Amino acid sequence: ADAVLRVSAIPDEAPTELQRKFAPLGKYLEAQTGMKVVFTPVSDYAAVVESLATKKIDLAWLGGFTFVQAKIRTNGTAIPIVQRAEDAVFTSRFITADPTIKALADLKGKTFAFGAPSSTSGSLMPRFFLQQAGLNPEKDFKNVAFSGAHDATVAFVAAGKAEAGVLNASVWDKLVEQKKVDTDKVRVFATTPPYFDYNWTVRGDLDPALVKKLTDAFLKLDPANPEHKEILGLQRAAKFIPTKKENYEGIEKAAHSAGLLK
Amino acid sequence: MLLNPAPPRDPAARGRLSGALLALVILWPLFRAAEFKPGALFDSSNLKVIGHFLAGFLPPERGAEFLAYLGKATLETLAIATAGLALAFVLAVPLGYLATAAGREQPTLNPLSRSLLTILRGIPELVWALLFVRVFGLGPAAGVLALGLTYGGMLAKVYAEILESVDPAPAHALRHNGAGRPLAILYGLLPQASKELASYTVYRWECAIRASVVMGFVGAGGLGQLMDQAMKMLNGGEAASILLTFMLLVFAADGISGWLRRALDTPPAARASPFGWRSISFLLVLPSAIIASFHWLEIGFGELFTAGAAHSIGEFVAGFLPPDLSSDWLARVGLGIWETLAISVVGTLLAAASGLLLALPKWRAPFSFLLNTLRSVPELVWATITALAVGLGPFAGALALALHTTGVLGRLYAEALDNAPAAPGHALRLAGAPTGLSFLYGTLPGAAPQLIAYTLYRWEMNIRMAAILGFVGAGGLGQLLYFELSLFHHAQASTVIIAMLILSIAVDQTSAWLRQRLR
Amino acid sequence: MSFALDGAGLTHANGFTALSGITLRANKGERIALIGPSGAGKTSLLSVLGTALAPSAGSVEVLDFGFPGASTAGMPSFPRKRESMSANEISGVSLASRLRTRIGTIHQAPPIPGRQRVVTAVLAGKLGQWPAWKSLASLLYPLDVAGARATLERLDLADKLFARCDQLSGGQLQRVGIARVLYQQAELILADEPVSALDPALALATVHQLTADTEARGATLVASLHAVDLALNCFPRIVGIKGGRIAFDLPAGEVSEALLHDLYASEGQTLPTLANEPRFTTLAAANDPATRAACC
Amino acid sequence: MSFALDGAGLTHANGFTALSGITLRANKGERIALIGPSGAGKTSLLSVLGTALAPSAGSVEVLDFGFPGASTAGMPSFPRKRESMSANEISGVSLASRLRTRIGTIHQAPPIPGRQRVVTAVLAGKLGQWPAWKSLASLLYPLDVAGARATLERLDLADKLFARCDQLSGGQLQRVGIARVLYQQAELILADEPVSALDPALALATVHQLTADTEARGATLVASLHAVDLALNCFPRIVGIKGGRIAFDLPAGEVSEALLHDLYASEGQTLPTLANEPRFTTLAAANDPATRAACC
Ligand SMILES: Nc1ncnc2c1ncn2[C@@H]1O[C@H](COP(=O)(O)OP(=O)(O)OP(=O)(O)O)[C@@H](O)[C@H]1O
Ligand SMILES: Nc1ncnc2c1ncn2[C@@H]1O[C@H](COP(=O)(O)OP(=O)(O)OP(=O)(O)O)[C@@H](O)[C@H]1O
Ligand SMILES: [Mg+2]
Ligand SMILES: [Mg+2]
Repeated sequence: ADAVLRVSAIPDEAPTELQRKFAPLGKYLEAQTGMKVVFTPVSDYAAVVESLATKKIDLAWLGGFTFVQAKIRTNGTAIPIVQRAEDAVFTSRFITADPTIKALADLKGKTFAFGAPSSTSGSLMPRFFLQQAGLNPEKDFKNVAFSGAHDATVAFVAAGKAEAGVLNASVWDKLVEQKKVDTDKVRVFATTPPYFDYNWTVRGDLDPALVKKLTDAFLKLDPANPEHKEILGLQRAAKFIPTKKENYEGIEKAAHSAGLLK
Repeated sequence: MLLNPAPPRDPAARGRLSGALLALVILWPLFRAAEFKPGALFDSSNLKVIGHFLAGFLPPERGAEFLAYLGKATLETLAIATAGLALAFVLAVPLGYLATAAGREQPTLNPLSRSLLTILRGIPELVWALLFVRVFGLGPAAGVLALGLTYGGMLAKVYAEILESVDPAPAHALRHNGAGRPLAILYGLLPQASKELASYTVYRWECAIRASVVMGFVGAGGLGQLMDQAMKMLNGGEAASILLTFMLLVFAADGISGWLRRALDTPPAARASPFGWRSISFLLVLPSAIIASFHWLEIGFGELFTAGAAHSIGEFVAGFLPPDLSSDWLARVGLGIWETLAISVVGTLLAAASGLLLALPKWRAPFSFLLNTLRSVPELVWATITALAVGLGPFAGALALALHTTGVLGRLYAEALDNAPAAPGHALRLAGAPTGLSFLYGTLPGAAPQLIAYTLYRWEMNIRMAAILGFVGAGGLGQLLYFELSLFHHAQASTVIIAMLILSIAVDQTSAWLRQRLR
Repeated sequence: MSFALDGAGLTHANGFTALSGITLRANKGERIALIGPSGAGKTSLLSVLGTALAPSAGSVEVLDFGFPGASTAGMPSFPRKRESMSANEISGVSLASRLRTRIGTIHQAPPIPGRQRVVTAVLAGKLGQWPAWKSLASLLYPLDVAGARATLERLDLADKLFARCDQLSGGQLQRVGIARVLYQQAELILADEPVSALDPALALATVHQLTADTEARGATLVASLHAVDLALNCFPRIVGIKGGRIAFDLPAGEVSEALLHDLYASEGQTLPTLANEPRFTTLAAANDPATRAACC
Repeated sequence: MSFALDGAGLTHANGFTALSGITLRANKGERIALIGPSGAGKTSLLSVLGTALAPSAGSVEVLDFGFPGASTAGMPSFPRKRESMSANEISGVSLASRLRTRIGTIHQAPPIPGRQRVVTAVLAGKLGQWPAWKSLASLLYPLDVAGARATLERLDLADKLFARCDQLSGGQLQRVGIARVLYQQAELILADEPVSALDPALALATVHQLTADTEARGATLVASLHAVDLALNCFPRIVGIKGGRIAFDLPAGEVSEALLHDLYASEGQTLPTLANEPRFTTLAAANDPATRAACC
């Protein structure tokens, strides 16, 4: 088949990890669409949006906030097709290794690590909720660092480089599950209210038939099927559900109020 | 005869004193702003943390899967670096020729062509990468082009300054006999500068190997990106393996550079052709390596010259206009400039001092080993270590810059000194002067312009050093830019870029001006 | 006419006046020796003639191209042809470089990169005349080895044809600089102490080569020399320079002991008074036409 | 004894033999002129004496330190003291540099950075003797301006005390190199064509300064000179070098026209035959004791 489906994803985890996670899903999509699927992992959020906006990729795994950015950069043409059941009620976790930090208010004067600046769960939504709690990171924290990725934030906090940090709940749970974090030392002291996060988005001018095929392929994934179960497991999804642009209006508002969108 | 009149006072003394005072007045607040506290380095609890962290590097990761990945990344990196540098070279030769004052009869600061070069290398690689991704999509082409443009600007500038720093008399003599400027440079200056030009080019190739982080932005992978991740995740074992690979490559590059310098220094045989079998084979291997790299990366630049590309690029550039000049934002950028200056000045000064000390000893082996090692470890890794050592903040950033830059400047200094006229220093040693003093009195005056050029140039680079400063929470323009670019706040980003460019142009012009005054 | 200086002056950037009110003209084919004490301005004068420095006062005309005196020191902008320049005349820049290919300069310190080979250094004399491709190719493979060797042979240096210049002795390097200019075949040769590093016999032979070469081609030769005997023996016309001014301008036969004594006497300085000056007194022989003929 | 060469030879890296079988000794306080054609090996011989090059054959002893001949050229490792070296003797390196502070070398091309000021270039002569702090401080503010000026005055150059060396004329720069060595007050002065860029009067005065200085301090002077008259007039002992060997070693009074002629005659080369040699013939006067006294 000549036709190629070009796919990428925001680097909320290590690009190598993304590539590994995507491999079985890619095969599955190849079978479902009859197209060759090429996945390119990148290390910069903006590059994904930029290549979606210039039609250099067809399908992308985006965060809630990245989707809003993509929507704006494509003049509203980008279409979110599916998301994981978990993404409808996504949360971020504030973590620390400092026993004196018990609530958000204790963060005043501490050093703090976000993930990447354009991460929804590692930067935007925590910022929004911090703001609602009356904290302005740039003014109230001693130092703000951007670790660049969620697992890096945990490493920062565990090594004592930052006194507290914030990351997405899903990655935190994974790390705890895989025992990659010492929960005696690093603990969660606050969690944000739920919001809509990640989704799979296609560029607006993709053939509608193909869009339909892709959407169906995702929705067809069934935890009962062992092959599908592996794919879902790697995507850390119970199952995929349809999603729509309106779901992300809340995030867009939060981004405006946190000053991340102009 | 006069009755021994009182010795005249040194007419230069007043200027020197006021210069020294001025430097103090400027440097003092900068050191304060960088939170310069070397004591924190030797804090025992900090040392323990670092020890713990470094212990995590052992043993290096040796899993077959990882090694296979590492091997592929290494090949990719070599190909990317070779292709990128070839592109940079093609750009640098004509641009460097335009920008250099070498071989010109009217000394000039070339504000126009120098600023053009500053813009080429001053626009952050990330911006170039985002621009070219719009044309080429994700993959090596965008990255190689971004690398080629920025490195082209850097090479051109350094070529220009190397040519300016050698003895101009031979070129002038040729011009007075009617030779055109290009030929005067080739016949009069190239023989003097060839060693340094060659070794700087190899050094840039070595940088391109390390700089492949930018390639990760656009999905071209490579070692830099691998290192970036390993460090961010604090995965010591992987980091150690990658570091070892880096060191291997840096030592190899150093070896190539040394070989080239020796080859250029060997008197040719007493026959008409100056070439031996070694130079012939080198001249054959080089183009094949470049062609192979482009081929392997499947790069074609045809797409760049289509109407669609022009439109897409135009759209991207238009997004940056007009820059945000609101007073709020200007104040933030102003603060960023101040922070950046503090960190970069402290980092560069520390590096210049230690680099010079390490460049001096005659017996090179242990010192080049140390310098190579310092240089092999990317800034980001140093930042992780220094952040552990002295805590997040500007001082950690300055230290990280200082450590890596020492490795760079030490090497560049050593080669510039090696290339400086040897006779004056040698004559002083013959008269019994200790090595250090004969260096200061004999060699330094000849090498000073080149040393200053390298130092100011590294300072300019450090001003742009974005990644690590954000990483250690040190703020500065770099972090500001990265943040705003991620958020597609292009108007704000463009203000930051302009601020960076102005700083860079100022540094560049200072460099040119200082060198002209020293002439 | 080969060159004409009219009231030319030269003031350096630091305000030091190296030349003032120099009026000097020479016809095609003349051979002139410049003599004068150290710091008199001989090198400065040759630089002005060679268009390397623009005069800060007065006017200079070299090989029919005129430069007006500029108020600031520095390189001359573009020489202007005396005869009105037609509209489709070649541009000023290439005019300047065309003029310069006709002037050959031998410098006091040979300006040759140490890492260059003798053959390349000599061939460089023709860079202004060769097409670009030939000059470029000569970097890779010297295209006129025979010509370079022939020129070096005239200076007794053919055995060093492929040696690197930093492996030469002082006198050998100086002769490479001379070979380059001989190879260039310039119409006006400006030689700044061309034989200062040579032994007496070789110095004489070398000056002889220079005079014979210029005589044969009808070219003009201006040489500054410290060896007064050499100057008096080999040059028909002697110009004495002192303190940036012309002290005398006479045929060699009319240069007297007293003139020489005045020329080299220090101005009320601490120079030791000498019981007698062995070199001047012994030079009486120089004015004997027989000796002169031996050289030139 | 000041120095002794015994069968010394020097072969360069490219296999060229610049010196062979040189046996030469000098007592303290002697003044020797080296003469010989270009490329004879004068500079090479002075380099060996100045410990700049190790002989590749034979042995060298300078100021009571001996070097054995090495098979490879390059810097001598460390000079060894002739008298057995006691265990608590200072190390070889500092011994070498201590020895070298006692040797002053005037180079054929003045090895002075153009960007340096004259005062600094002169003071650099004492770097080996001054404590480090003084040398360092002198970089910022010259600590012995008076000394530097007094030395420059002897060479008629006091007015250029604070000038930059690249703003000097050729002869002025050469005198700065001489001033440095005079300032150094070395026990053995090796001068390689010290006055090649000076006019006759100044050359004589300068050689006079060198001879007077060494005579006053009982130091030894070895100078290579192209000006034969100067050599014969000012140096009691003349050593002729040709093709890397000693051609003759005689008191000045015994150096004959014929010897000089042989020394400078080219070996079957293309040098033009000269009808007569104006410089040699006119030198008869040099052997007249009255003239000699005028100089030294
Ligand atoms: N580094 C070198 N490598 C090879 N040959 C050399 C080197 N230096 C000098 N020579 C050769 O050794 C010979 C002697 O050189 P030297 O400089 O001693 O001559 P010199 O007597 O001082 O001549 P001059 O009067 O021209 O200065 C010359 O033929 C020269 O070409
Ligand atoms: N770049 C310069 N800046 C200032 N003064 C200079 C410069 N170049 C030369 N001079 C001065 O101009 C005067 C004349 O110099 P010039 O080189 O013409 O002398 P010269 O006659 O060639 O002497 P010499 O025989 O010593 O070579 C000298 O006093 C010198 O110090
Ligand atoms: Mg001169
Ligand atoms: Mg010599």
